[in-house]
Amino acid sequence: MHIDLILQNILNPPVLMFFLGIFAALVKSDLEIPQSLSKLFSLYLLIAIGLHGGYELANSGISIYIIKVLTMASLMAVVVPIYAFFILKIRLDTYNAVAIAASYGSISAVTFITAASFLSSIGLGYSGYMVAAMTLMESPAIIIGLLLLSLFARRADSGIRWGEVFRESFFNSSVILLVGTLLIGTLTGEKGWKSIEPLFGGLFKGMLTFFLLDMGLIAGKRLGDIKKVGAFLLGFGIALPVLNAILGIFLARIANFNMSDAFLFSILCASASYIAVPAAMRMSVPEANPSLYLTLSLAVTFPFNIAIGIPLYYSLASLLWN
Amino acid sequence: MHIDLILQNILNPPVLMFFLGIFAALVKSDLEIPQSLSKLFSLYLLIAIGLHGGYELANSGISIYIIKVLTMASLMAVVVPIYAFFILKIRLDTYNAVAIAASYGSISAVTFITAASFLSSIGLGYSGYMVAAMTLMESPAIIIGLLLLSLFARRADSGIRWGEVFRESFFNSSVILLVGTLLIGTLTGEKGWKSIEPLFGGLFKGMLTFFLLDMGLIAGKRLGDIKKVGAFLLGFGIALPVLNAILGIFLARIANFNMSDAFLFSILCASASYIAVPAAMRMSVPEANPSLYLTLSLAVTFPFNIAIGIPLYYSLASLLWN
Amino acid sequence: MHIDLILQNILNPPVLMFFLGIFAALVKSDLEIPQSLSKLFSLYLLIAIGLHGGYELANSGISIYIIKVLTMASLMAVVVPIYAFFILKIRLDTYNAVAIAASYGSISAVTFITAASFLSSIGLGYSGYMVAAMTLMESPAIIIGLLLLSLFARRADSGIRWGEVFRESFFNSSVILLVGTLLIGTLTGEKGWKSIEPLFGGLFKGMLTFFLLDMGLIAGKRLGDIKKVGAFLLGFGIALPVLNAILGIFLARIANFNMSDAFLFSILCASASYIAVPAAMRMSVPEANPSLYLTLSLAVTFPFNIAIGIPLYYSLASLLWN
Amino acid sequence: MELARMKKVEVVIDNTHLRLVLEILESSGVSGYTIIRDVIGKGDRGTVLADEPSESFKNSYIFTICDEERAKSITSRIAPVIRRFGGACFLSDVEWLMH
Amino acid sequence: MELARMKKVEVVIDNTHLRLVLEILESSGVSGYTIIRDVIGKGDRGTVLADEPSESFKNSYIFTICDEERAKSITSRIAPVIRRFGGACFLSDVEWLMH
Amino acid sequence: MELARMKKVEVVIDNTHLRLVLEILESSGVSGYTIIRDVIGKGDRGTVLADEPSESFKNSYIFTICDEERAKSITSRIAPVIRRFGGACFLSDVEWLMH
Ligand SMILES: Nc1ncnc2c1ncn2[C@@H]1O[C@H](COP(=O)(O)O)[C@@H](O)[C@H]1O
Ligand SMILES: Nc1ncnc2c1ncn2[C@@H]1O[C@H](COP(=O)(O)O)[C@@H](O)[C@H]1O
Ligand SMILES: Nc1ncnc2c1ncn2[C@@H]1O[C@H](COP(=O)(O)O)[C@@H](O)[C@H]1O
Ligand code: NA
Ligand code: NA
Ligand code: NA
Repeated sequence: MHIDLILQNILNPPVLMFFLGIFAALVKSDLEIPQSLSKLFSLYLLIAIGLHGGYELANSGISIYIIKVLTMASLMAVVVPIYAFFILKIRLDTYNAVAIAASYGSISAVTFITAASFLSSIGLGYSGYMVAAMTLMESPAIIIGLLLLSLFARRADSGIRWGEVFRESFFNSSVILLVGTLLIGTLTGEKGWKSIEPLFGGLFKGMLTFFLLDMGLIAGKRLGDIKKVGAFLLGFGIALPVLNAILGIFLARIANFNMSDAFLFSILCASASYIAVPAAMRMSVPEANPSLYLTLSLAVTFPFNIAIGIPLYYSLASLLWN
Repeated sequence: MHIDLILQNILNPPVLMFFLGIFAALVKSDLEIPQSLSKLFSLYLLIAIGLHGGYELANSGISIYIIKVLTMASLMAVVVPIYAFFILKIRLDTYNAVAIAASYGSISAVTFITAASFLSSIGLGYSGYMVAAMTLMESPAIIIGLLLLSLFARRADSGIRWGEVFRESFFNSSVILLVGTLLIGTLTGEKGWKSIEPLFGGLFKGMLTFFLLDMGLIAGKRLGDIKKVGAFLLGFGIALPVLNAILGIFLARIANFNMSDAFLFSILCASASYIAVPAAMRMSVPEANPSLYLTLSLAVTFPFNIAIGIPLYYSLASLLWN
Repeated sequence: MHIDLILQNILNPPVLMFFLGIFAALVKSDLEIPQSLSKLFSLYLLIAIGLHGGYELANSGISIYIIKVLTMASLMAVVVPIYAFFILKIRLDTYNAVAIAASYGSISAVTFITAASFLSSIGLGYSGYMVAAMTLMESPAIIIGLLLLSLFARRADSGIRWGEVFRESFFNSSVILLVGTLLIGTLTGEKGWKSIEPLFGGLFKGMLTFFLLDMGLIAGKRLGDIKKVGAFLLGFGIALPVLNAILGIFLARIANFNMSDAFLFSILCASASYIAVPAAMRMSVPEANPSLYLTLSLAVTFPFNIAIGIPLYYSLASLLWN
Repeated sequence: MELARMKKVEVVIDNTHLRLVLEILESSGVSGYTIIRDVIGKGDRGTVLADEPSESFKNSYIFTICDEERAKSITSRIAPVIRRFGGACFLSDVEWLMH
Repeated sequence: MELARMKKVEVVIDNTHLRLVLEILESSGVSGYTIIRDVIGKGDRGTVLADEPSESFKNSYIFTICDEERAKSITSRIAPVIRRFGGACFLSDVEWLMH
Repeated sequence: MELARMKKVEVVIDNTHLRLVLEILESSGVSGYTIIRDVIGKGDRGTVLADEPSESFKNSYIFTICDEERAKSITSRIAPVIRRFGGACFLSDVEWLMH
């Protein structure tokens, strides 16, 4: 990995703003972003990538290649939480192992978006179907996690309301928004996109910059909890993403993805959920400790991926593709 | 009405996002838009059409034609609530009849804005004075409604604080914003508009898209209340808008409006208020049931106008103008 | 001062929106902007001027001239609160004198931004280092104020937690945002700025327009408190800004600033803080009455500077520079 | 530290009529009150949702600590407001930290 | 003006499980309840921050005024929810303004 | 289901000094507390508006359920804070659902 790839990644307004947010949290500044603004930015980013991805899907159409990409995505969404669970079981009880494994089996949309913006800053684009791949990878880990729980936990009653679990997994806000806007983007095509492009295209990187400031504040406030997670989990929070990314890149190589797609796929494999999956775990696995699974994905893996993961996985991919 | 006019209306990002919102509400997704963001979008849209309308007024100046348009608008704002009241009295008590009639006598700015964006998507513009017409039609229905109440209700004390009613009618937030920004747009003209156009012009359709997602969520949550309103009111909530629109188009034909103006005028006549008028009714007619008047304008008439009313009234106007 | 300079300042969307907000507050309209939106606008404006200023600093580099500007800024940030304190002591107790003096020793970023937008509306730009100057002038007045307090107040225990005071002064949200974004803007240079310019550049004046509506509402609600401040303070709230501005302009003339810089410098000297300093005073000088120091800077000096100060100081500068 | 026996009067009312309640509090001379805006709930007049299109339909929750006499007088004056426009009002005993 | 002796039942629970509490309230036939969303706090399960990434981790604060019998029944049905998922529940005496 | 007699301590204080109150609660060993941010109100120090330019002027409302002894100790330590910076503090009786 060239040092200037790291610099190229870090010397971007969004990534630097992330560090500014962490810094402000660490010095206990009164800088605070109200939660409704976090919501504004995250809704905006999801809608924007959905509509844009849909518009590009309308241009490219569906091909064998795309189906291959989506299949690989589904595969990793099922496999990752399983092997993550068994690694975690070495040191953790079943409940916490399930909750953490499910988080890492799912994805972080903001990490994906930051990677996409890194691509665009080095002059590369991304394809609409990668957004579809991301959407596919959001929820399976929840189901896998709860299946593992039923197998390994000795709960009096399983306590899992499967109906609700499925509804919350597949109709959770990010899945609905992504699927919905992908569809809308596809249906309204060029003309639709042009009419809303000033908001959802032009402002994209600026909004990401604003949002990463917020994410920095949020992650920064949780840095103090890192000592609670212990060395094993800390190592896990960094090693597993790298492992997942490598696996993703190899699969992508075998399946003959193009390099941009391979890179984004590795990001999806490497990133961990800190919204949808933790919310589902809170409901179905109350025995697990949120300050483990939330801190790990939010305060360890997320910053690692944003700062180091992105250029690292990109150079790994470069090695195999050039 | 050509089927592709309906499609042209529906296959627009804003309208599709409205349906996405309804869908998310129906499947009880956790998708939620904080109320301060609703406020952001609605303030933005009002300010944007006000400033833009004012800027166009500065270009066009005041003419006999414009005065004719504004006169017609005032006329309908007075007449609609009166005949709506007598229709409603057939089945409802005075209180509920007043509250519903007043809602339908007023307007829905978002319906107007969606219609304007439909016009622009088929290559037509709208004139600044139509925003003035909309502003004129916002409040008279409140006064008319309360006058009808004084005449027909046998309340011990009328309980109406007229001073407050007038203040709240003419200084309510949308009236103040629209009048204020129309004035500001007129006063600052070309130079003023250019300096703020990137925000209030360029992003317009995108923001409408965002806001209609929110409106879909809000309307969708109230769809469940529709069964409470009963068949008579349900029919009313669809038939009256169509009736109002037809009347509006005929008046516009007689008064020799151009076709775009006639169409937008019909939309103003057909749309019903779900913000300003319900708020006024809550204060002055507490006997009326909000889950009737609010549900009707928000969950019946609003979606009907957005999805079907817009292309329907447009093709009616086309018939008379071509 | 030419009358059309005043008009040129007032006939701008932002300034007119400010008056619309005041009007809405005075007629007790229900127009309300949720506080999280105020936060959105103020964060946006700070980030935008920081990033833009940093980008321009990256272009211009650091020169003797810039160091001169920053020195003058620091000087005034120390001197103004001291002489303001002694003027105020004529009629007020030490606590209130300290709190008010500290407010006027600091700056109002929105006043600066409105002045910068006035400059751009008459075809002039502003330099990045002026944002740095503003940042430098934000906090010293807090320290000076509390030093004056230790000297003049006879408190049993001084009650000042100096450690906290320094932290809150130099890590308060606006200082952190301005310093941080100045740095980020400088580090990411042309390429960084271009990628976020649609949000942080293009929308700037529109966002300022939106925000000044909000400021008008806030200031308008406090206009009623003006009678409580009394004639002496009312005079102070107008005379001191003018005095500070004149002093600023003379210093700028002596130090050979260019005219735009001199004008902006005078605005910094003339403006008073209504966020950071009052918050600090609330903590460290609870004996002082917020409805004096807050009302004065927010409901007297801020509107005065926005409406009259800007063209006045500009024409004063023109006299000396032409 | 001195604790005084006082009453806490709590009121839930929609934002539209909040003003009426505050007028009653102000005129009865209580030393202060606290307001939590935009609370939601359910009562005789149906459910108040989190995203009412008009804010005037949301509820506010107000409480004031005052002596028993004032509490009774406030309650009796709030009664007709609640009877007409809906809402809820209730009293309880508290010990107030004098300062 | 008539005041009735009633109980106030107060519950703090995370947003995820708010639904369970509301189901209990609804089915026990209380006349109404009030909800304050997005409150924060600290308890056995750690601190709830103002900016949790997922709203389902924030707390809601609910209270209902009802008769003693209902209050006891509600409390006993809320007990297992709180034991399993965390939260807080407590009762007190109030005088309710009948309307 | 077991109910314990406890005290509810309620405090209203501006956001600036919230930290002082929380320090007192933390150090007195209560099992938890709940915070409602950004409440508004009126008291001896004037009216707190909904749109204070600085958030540090808004109030927070905090309550904790604890035993009587802790309640007394907390109240006596909060007294000087409120005397100096304003706010309100009061106690009442509750029955706490043990879990
Ligand atoms: N029994 C109750 N307990 C708690 N809050 C209530 C109760 N009844 C009504 N409320 C509150 O008062 C509001 C208005 O009540 P209502 O006018 O009866 O619909 C409701 O939305 C609730 O927030
Ligand atoms: N003793 C207490 N007093 C007031 N609120 C409490 C108390 N214990 C818990 N809570 C509230 O209940 C929430 C969940 O508590 P827990 O499940 O114990 O973490 C906390 O975040 C607090 O908001
Ligand atoms: N008697 C009271 N009842 C309820 N809340 C009060 C009372 N007095 C003061 N408060 C609250 O405490 C805050 C600060 O009070 P103060 O310091 O007296 O201005 C006020 O803004 C109110 O929210
Ligand atoms: Na993953
Ligand atoms: Na109408
Ligand atoms: Na100054």
